[in-house]
Amino acid sequence: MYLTRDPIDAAALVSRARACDGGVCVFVGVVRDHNEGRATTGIEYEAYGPMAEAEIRRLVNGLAERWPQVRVEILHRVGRLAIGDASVAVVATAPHRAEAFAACREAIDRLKTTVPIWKKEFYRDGTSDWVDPTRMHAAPRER
Amino acid sequence: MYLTRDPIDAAALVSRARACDGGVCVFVGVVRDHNEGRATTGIEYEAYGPMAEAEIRRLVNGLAERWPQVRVEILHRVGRLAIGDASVAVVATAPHRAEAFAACREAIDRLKTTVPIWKKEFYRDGTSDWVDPTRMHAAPRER
Amino acid sequence: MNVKLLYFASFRDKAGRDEESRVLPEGSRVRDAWAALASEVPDFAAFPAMPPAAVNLEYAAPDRLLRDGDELAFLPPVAGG
Amino acid sequence: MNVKLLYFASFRDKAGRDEESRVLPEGSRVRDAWAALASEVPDFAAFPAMPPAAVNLEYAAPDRLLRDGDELAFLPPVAGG
Repeated sequence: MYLTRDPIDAAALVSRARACDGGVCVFVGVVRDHNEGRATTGIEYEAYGPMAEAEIRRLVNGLAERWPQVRVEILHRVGRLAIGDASVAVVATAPHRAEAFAACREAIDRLKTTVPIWKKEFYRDGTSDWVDPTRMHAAPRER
Repeated sequence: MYLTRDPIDAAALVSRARACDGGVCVFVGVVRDHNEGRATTGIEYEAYGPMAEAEIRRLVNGLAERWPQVRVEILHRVGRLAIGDASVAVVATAPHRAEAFAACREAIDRLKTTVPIWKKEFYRDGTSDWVDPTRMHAAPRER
Repeated sequence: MNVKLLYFASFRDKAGRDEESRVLPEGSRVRDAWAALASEVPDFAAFPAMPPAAVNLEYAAPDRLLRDGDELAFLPPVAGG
Repeated sequence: MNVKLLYFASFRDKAGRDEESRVLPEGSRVRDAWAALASEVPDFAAFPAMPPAAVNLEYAAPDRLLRDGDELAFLPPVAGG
């Protein structure tokens, strides 16, 4: 299971990873209180659950093929998140640090572009928007 | 203080870092049970303490100049370490992940090449050696 | 044949539904299903191109042949992480 | 003048001491201090080049002038991390 509705305990993930050898590279995404100049009060992640699980599994398998010595764990939160909450954690463990960094970076980069998860931002002015990193579709909508 | 004789609580460092915004990239070095084909039972880190503290401070200040939005924390353990212990933790917090990864990687790379800390490996056969990543000085010594 | 269509995030808002069963002619491809939707939902018609599609939990090309019972979803720009 | 010399790790093992106060002629540079050590410790004499040096907790070039009271250390290859 790569998706969770519960808070991500990044510290616990790091503790577990430390049990194995070499270098551990961890990335944790944290919900910010602003984005592109607008004050935010929280966000909501929605996933196409079964496909997101399958995509992350494919991503992890692809990393294992490319870096056989690296172990990658990924956990992404869905549902409503508050400022300061961890949205995602990637933990890459490897005998050497170059591989740990490379696999961790590749994991988060690919996750952000391929896994069907969507983010709605809630703004201090009471509006909300689905975030569109590609800016390909329609103008920001309000509600 | 960047050096400590006490065990590094990497999980606690991650918890603290999560309080700030954006992305957090963490690197934790873990003592391995082998190196270059030899089974190890533990290691000992020795530092030129006051200079190591000063060098890490210069390193952190250099990163802050290059990436003003990134906050970097570094903690390096000295003394005798067992297999599985964390030898070093670098925590880089930034509004965006690219900077967090870049600063974290730069910090650990520079730490390994400039900070006066030395490592003695203890081998299962009872011998020990000072590790020389440059292989510039003399043959391995035994005792 | 029958295809199960899913809508997520902004596409759900635009379509006003999150799921439907849809009858398509035999031999329909992913792009035909999109054309049918675009003819119904003005917001979709305004898109410059067909968005990424998934069939049975995997990304699928526009010319992918659909079969009875397939689960099909067009995906808004993803923003996880 | 007097300089405080520190030895670490493998250099301490080679020199058989971890610290000493050393008298050097006025005008001595870092490289002169190394030459003096190398003439005493055969292991040091065998080095192909002077190792990195630190004066008063900062890396220092071989031609750095030493002053009375300086803390000088020659540094074995570092291996932190």
